[in-house]
Amino acid sequence: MLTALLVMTGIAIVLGAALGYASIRFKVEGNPLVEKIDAILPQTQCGQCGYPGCKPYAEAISNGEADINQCPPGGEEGIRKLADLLGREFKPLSEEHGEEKPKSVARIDEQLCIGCTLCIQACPVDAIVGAAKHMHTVVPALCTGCELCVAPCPVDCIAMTPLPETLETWKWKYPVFDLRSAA
Amino acid sequence: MIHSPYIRKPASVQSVMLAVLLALLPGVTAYVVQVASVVVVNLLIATVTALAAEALILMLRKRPVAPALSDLSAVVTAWLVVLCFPPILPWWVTVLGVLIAIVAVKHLYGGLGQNPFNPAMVAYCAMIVAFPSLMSQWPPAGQIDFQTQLDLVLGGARQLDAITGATALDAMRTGLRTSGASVESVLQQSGTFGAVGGRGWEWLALGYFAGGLFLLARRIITWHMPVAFIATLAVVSGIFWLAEPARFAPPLFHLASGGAMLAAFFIVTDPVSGATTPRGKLIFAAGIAVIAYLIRVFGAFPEGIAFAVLLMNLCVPLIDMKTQPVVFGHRGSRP
Amino acid sequence: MNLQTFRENAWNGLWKQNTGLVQLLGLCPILAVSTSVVNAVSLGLATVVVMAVSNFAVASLRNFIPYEIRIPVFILIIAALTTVVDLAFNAYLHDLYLVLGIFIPLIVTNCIVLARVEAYAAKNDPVSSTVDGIMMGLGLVWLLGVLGGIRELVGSGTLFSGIEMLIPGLSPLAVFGDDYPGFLIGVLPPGAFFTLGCLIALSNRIRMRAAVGKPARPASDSEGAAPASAAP
Amino acid sequence: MIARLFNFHGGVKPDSHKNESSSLPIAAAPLPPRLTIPLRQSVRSAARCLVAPGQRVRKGERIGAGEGPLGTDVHASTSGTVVGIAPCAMAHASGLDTLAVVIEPDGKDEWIERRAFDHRAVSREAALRYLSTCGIVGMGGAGFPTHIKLGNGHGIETLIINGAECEPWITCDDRLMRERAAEIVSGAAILHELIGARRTLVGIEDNKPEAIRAMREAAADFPAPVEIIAIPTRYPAGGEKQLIRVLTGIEIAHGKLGTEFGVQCFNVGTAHAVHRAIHHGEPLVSRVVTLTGNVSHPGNYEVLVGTPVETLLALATPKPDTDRYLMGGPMMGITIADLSVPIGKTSNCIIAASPALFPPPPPELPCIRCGACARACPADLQPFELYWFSRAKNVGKAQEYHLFDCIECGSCAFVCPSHIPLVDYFRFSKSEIWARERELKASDQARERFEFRNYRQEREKEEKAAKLAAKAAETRAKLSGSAAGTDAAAGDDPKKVLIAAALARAKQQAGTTESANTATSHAGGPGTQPDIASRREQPHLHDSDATF
Amino acid sequence: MSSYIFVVIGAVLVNNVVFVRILGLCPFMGVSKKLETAIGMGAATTFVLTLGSGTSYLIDHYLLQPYDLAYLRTLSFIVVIAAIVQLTELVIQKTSPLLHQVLGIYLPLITTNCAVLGVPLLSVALDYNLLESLLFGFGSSIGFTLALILFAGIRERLDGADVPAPFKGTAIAMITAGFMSLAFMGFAGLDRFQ
Amino acid sequence: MSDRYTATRTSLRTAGIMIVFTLAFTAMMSQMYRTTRPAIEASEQEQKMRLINDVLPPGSYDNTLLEDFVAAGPTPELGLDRGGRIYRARRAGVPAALVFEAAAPDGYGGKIQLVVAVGADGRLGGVRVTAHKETPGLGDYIDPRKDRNKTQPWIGQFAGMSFAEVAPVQWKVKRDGGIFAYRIGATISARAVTNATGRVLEYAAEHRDALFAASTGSAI
Ligand SMILES: Cc1cc2nc3c(=O)[nH]c(=O)nc-3n(C[C@H](O)[C@H](O)[C@H](O)COP(=O)(O)O)c2cc1C
Ligand SMILES: Cc1cc2nc3c(=O)[nH]c(=O)nc-3n(C[C@H](O)[C@H](O)[C@H](O)COP(=O)(O)O)c2cc1C
Ligand SMILES: Cc1cc2nc3c(=O)[nH]c(=O)nc-3n(C[C@H](O)[C@H](O)[C@H](O)COP(=O)(O)O)c2cc1C
Ligand SMILES: Cc1cc2nc3c(=O)[nH]c(=O)nc-3n(C[C@H](O)[C@H](O)[C@H](O)CO)c2cc1C
Ligand code: SF4
Ligand code: SF4
Ligand code: SF4
Ligand code: SF4
Ligand code: FES
Repeated sequence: MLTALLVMTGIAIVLGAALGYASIRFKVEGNPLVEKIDAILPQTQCGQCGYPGCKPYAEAISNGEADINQCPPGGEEGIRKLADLLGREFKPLSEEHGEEKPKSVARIDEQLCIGCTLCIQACPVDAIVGAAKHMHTVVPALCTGCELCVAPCPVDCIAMTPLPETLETWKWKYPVFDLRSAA
Repeated sequence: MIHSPYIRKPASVQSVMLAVLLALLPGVTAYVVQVASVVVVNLLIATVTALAAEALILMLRKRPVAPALSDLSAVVTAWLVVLCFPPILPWWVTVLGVLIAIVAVKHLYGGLGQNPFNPAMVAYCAMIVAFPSLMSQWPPAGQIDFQTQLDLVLGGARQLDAITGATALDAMRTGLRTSGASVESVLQQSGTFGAVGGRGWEWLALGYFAGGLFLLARRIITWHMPVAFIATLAVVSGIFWLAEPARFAPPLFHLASGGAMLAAFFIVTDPVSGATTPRGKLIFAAGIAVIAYLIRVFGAFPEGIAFAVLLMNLCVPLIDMKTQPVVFGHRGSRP
Repeated sequence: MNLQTFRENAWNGLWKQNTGLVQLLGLCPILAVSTSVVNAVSLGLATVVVMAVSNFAVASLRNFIPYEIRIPVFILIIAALTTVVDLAFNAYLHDLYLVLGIFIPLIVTNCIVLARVEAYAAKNDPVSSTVDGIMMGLGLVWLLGVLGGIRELVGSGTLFSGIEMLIPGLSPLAVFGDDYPGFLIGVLPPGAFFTLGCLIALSNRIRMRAAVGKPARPASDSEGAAPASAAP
Repeated sequence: MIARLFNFHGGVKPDSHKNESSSLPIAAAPLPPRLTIPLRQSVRSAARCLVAPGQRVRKGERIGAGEGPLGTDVHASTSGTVVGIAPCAMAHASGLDTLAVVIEPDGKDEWIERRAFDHRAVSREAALRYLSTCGIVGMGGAGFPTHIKLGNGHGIETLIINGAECEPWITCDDRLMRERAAEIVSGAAILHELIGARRTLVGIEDNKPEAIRAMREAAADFPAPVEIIAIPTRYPAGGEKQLIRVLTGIEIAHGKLGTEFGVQCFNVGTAHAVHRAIHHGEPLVSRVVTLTGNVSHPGNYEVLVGTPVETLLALATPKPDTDRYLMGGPMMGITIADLSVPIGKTSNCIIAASPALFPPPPPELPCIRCGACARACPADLQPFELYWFSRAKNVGKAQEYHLFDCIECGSCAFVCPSHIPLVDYFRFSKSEIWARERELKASDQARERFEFRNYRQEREKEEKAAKLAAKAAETRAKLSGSAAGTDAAAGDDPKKVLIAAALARAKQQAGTTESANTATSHAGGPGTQPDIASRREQPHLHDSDATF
Repeated sequence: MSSYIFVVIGAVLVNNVVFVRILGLCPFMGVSKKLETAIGMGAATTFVLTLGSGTSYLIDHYLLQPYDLAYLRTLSFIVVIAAIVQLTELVIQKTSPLLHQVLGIYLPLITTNCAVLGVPLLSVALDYNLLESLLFGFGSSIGFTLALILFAGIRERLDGADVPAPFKGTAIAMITAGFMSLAFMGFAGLDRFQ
Repeated sequence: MSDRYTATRTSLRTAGIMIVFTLAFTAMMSQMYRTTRPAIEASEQEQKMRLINDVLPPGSYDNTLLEDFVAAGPTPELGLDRGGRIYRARRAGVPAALVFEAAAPDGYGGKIQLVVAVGADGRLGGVRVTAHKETPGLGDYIDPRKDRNKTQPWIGQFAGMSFAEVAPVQWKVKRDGGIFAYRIGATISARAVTNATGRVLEYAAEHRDALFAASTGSAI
């Protein structure tokens, strides 16, 4: 009994001390992973993921608090990339966080706009220009389509319009697999 | 909508597989004439099983059946299964083997073209592991009449020891390992040997060789795999043989016996599960030859090619990845 | 510990988070020991004991364990308990001990034990941790039973071989008769992988069906146990 | 002097089908009732419209001014009246619309005043600008502006004139070389001078002996060092990189242009157009188009740019079983969805397709990794790997396997025994990658703007808080002014103390606002969810009183 | 000398930890989705296992056996290994945070990678000396890494395969592992030849 | 300075906790070990006796077999490379039989552990397999508990055999030209056991007298 206790105590002392020292010596600060995750997120800043913007969501993923399938604008592709980065299994977009939509931009009906500036305050990327009491417009090239400006508008003059296909954005379709389309 | 190109060469999977079946015919003929005519019955059983299994699975998966059946790849697999198995197996072993090949190996991975392992070889490995005794009972070439063979295949009594003999490889192994005989004495002593390989079996090797040349001529296979396989097997066995001629059989023996020729042209060359780049093909085939030799000579199984093929199948993704040919315009940009 | 948590723990352990089917933890004993029903279930039960006790122990002591050395301490606890179980079996259930042989010490490295300790017991109260341990263990037991049954049946055509050593007087069933040639792959390592793969696929299919059928998760855990009752 | 020829990997030999259309001389296509001249001549740039409806134009008159560095001018191809500026379908796989000038010909086909241009008399730059104003773009496929490709006038060792015409069915370059060899050689000589090349090679596939003979004769008569070389017939020998490889042995490295290796390549049609522009002062308003396939009268026609395909087709009388029309060759061409598509500067061929001539592909089977495609690929790619990744939508991996070295020649799909539309998968992956790059750019921009906005808000808030605090401190200091005299003894400067106090308060305040403010709170977790909800659902209640 | 070689060959191929001894399967299944992570995990395991084998030998040989404490074997081995793992974790976390994130829960789970305990226990059972124990530990972990890397290569390729829905993911991976272990059976006997 | 201070402190603290846990659990295990040791030893003895009784009828000797043994060092003839015990059965002080711990090194799956009883007259009392790694369902018929032929287990054929009946050159499986049965498909296992028993018999014949003469517990 005594030898057993002595032997195990000896082992425990050595290991405990080594670990305790290492935990101080190799303490980690900061988390470069967040940047990597953030780079994958679409930066729409829409909050559909349940976090106030993409960066907080990235932090949450990195801390293991959030799952990787909560960002609808990033879509399946985004989830796939996250799964890849984190070595996890791909999973479809979580339903409670919304669905993937075609990319749209906000458009302000200039006839109705009363210039209340509420939408300017809501827009996370400063894509709306206009001064108080004056008509506002969305700069389509800057708009991320987050829809955050839609709700605040007191006169409902903001509508989301899907982006039309242009020669620059036209894509070849996925070849149809006529043989095995049935899953 | 159909996009360019709008014209195609008149090639099809069906024609490729048909060519493979045709190329097998000389070997099969030699088999029937020299060794055991019952192999025809086995081929029939296997073909029917393969097609039925494939049809069933496709129906279960709600996929169109006709195109997949008519591509004949299942028939190629079935035939290769039969040609690797001993001919006097009870029919249900053949059926089981083909089912493993078609269902477990080919269709679990999604069917034609997607299986990372060679279906016929998995079937062989599975069966030799499961039924080692049945799978090592080979008839002496051309000494049993068709009726007896048929009885053996379709059931009925099996007085095995009386009928079966060792294959050349097996006899060589047992001789060298347990009775301490020398290569020469084994070759002389046994009644089942011809000059090379087993008596009668070398005709099969020749038949497969001829079929292989046909495939080469039709450009269905490239030279890389057969050449690398044969050359490596010859070199490796040659080295051992030269070092100790009494303990190790000569290269010609290794090339002509077992499934070496069948493997060189029909099995190693399976496009689906093998390496695809030119350099990769050389490595793949050479790897099979080396492992097969080691298993034959030092391992626990009489014929190592099937395991060697599976083992190299495992390496295919890595081989392919590491041997990508230099793309046009990238010469010099790579070490 | 109320009924709700109990149900949740049970459902998780037996089906939803089943170690072998979903979490893919503790695979080694699952695959290695399932050559026969008797081996499989016996070891499963030994694991249940270790899991329950270690979950209880860790949950009770969790506030005294510093983060840096949590893993060594957990392992210490598990290893000690395993050794205790091992010694106890050896002394008082010697026949059973002989059947299980080297597999008992391997419970230590069964990662499901540590995983549950880390993931559950370290964060929850002792009672529900114990329940969690038992349920996770039982999830393992039924899976082991089914797996062992299939492999034994396929591999040698029998069921419950070795039962006479556990319960003297009983004898194994030769299900396929004495002529069954034995599809040896069943009891060899490849057979273990195939069988578990097929069971996972089967469970996926059931889960897929369930997902299509009803959106919410089933309230009762009897369904989770259904496959277990399907075991012979 | 017989040059040593080099080889390129792969390639295929489809039936050439050249005889159908190559026997008759080039005929001029009659004036169509309407010309639709797209302002956008390629994907790269669109011209600015210079005319208005109702305006009368003459043949060769500028109607569009090139925009941007890659723009070239657009000209009226005949005289007549502008009847509209309207969208028209483009000769592009997308079938998308683009703006076009619609001209109703007056039938006079009246040229603007044409004057030969002496490129030797002016600077190189002026000459290039002149070519640009003549709307000269590559007629071999991509329609890239020739003046850009002529570069800076040095460093080019070899000029290559591409007369390979490797695609089946097409014979427009063949006929052009047979009939207008001298003009081509003259154009080549001009290009030669402008680019400052040391030698000029014309590569022609050896299945066009007449063209080779005609060109050799023309070159022999010509003072400039233009050499005509017959190259083996193997598709895609006319691909720029392949032709360069065959003629010079040079392999253009990935991502590099021919110019960096001292070679540049032009189509024979381009050379011809350059000759017309320099020696005759004619902008590029017409080209030779092959009409062939399932038609009763195949042949080559000189066609005005802007002629709708349907009017043109009438000349060849398509047979009744024709089911669709292809523009370009059968290996790389596109299906024309809308027959009102106008002929452009790069439209070399219209093929009437019938199920008999171009049978629909048999059903696609899975790839059996037979490697036939890899053996056929002129870019030394492993198409089946690209296909495997593209099919799994793993485009990143496809890119790693050099997807972008694929020239979409179609050789792989041509040989595939499984009838897989390989090129379609590659095009899909490529456009997917481009789209992702666009999205990445957009998201980077969004991140920057978002972060800047946060920073700005933070700063504004701090400034405001500091101001408030300072004010408060000031008033307090004023209130206790007399008593504070001794208090401030510790500090040597009373002002400093004030500021310190203000800062401390500001900090405190900032701290409290931050935790209350959703937009700047960085904490994740469940605690923020209600904030989010409020931000999304009824932000105006909150936001109006937030310190934004 | 050659017996040392056979120890390694035996550990890497013939009695591969994963396919024959059926140890270390959880990380084998969990960390084999991508080649890079597989390599990372393999390296981490190799480090821990080799070190662990050596240390375990020393503890067994100089502490447990002399004092007749064989019943402490499991405990002392696993504690030592756990400590080594945790040390490795701390170091990796500092030096390669991405690897740390990617290896995720598997780093602490190296401790319960049965191979890490199983191999030292086996080498005691096989009565190996110090060098043999080290070689056995090293060989086993190389065998583990090999299995992991080959498996990852195949799984990457399987991404594009049209696997029947219920088999997608882990089921087909498990079956693939079965074929791999079948293939490895081919090595049987190669560590015993004369 | 403070960094080092906390480092040392933390190390000490964690080490302390670690020690407490270790002590507690080690004590628990030690206690368990102590409590169970007698029971375990008894069970092991019983197990051993059961095995020996399988190969040697309990009535054929009257000494306390387990205490009357010779320790064999590494003996290749017996397949022992780490040594083992040889028990001596006596009846009324007269040598009755030897019970060998032996091993067949060349089984299909590695070593096959055996107990072999050899009568004083050179007859095999019986052979049992105590541990093996032969393929279940194939090579494991050498263990009578796994043998499907329960009435006449394969291993039973050795009982009563001696070199008097079977010449040493015939002491082989039939396939190798001997007289012993084997199961097709698993010759290797049968061969290993057969050859090993043969070697034990030879060894017994050679060393019988020395073995019986040696003092108990001594090593040879
Ligand atoms: C984006 C882009 C930039 C190019 N820049 C140049 C250039 O700077 N100089 C040049 O000589 N050619 C340039 N080229 C032309 C190409 O080298 C090539 O000749 C042209 O795209 C015709 O290709 P084709 O083979 O597809 O018809 C450029 C092409 C593209 C698409
Ligand atoms: C596969 C392929 C085949 C081609 N074949 C020809 C051809 O036969 N003749 C030709 O002039 N250009 C052909 N081209 C286009 C040339 O690559 C190149 O763009 C052209 O010769 C450049 O001249 P340009 O700028 O005058 O058009 C082909 C391109 C590709 C990708
Ligand atoms: C997976 C596998 C396991 C085997 N296990 C054993 C075994 O445990 N015992 C045995 O004697 N032979 C075993 N063998 C068979 C031997 O390799 C060898 O073929 C056989 O012993 C020769 O017997 P035969 O001459 O009667 O065919 C096994 C074979 C395989 C493929
Ligand atoms: C040259 C050639 C060799 C083949 N070899 C095999 C083979 O060894 N085993 C097999 O199952 N199928 C073989 N096949 C058939 C086919 O590729 C096989 O069924 C696929 O592996 C199924 O996906 C071969 C086909 C060709 C064209
Ligand atoms: S849902 Fe996506 S885009 Fe929207 S804030 Fe969250 S991470 Fe950003
Ligand atoms: S304009 Fe509206 S939709 Fe567009 S980014 Fe701003 S808030 Fe979002
Ligand atoms: S030619 Fe077709 S079937 Fe053959 S490898 Fe290429 S893509 Fe696959
Ligand atoms: S289309 Fe691309 S991949 Fe196919 S042959 Fe041509 S270059 Fe190669
Ligand atoms: S149980 Fe062995 S690694 Fe998990």
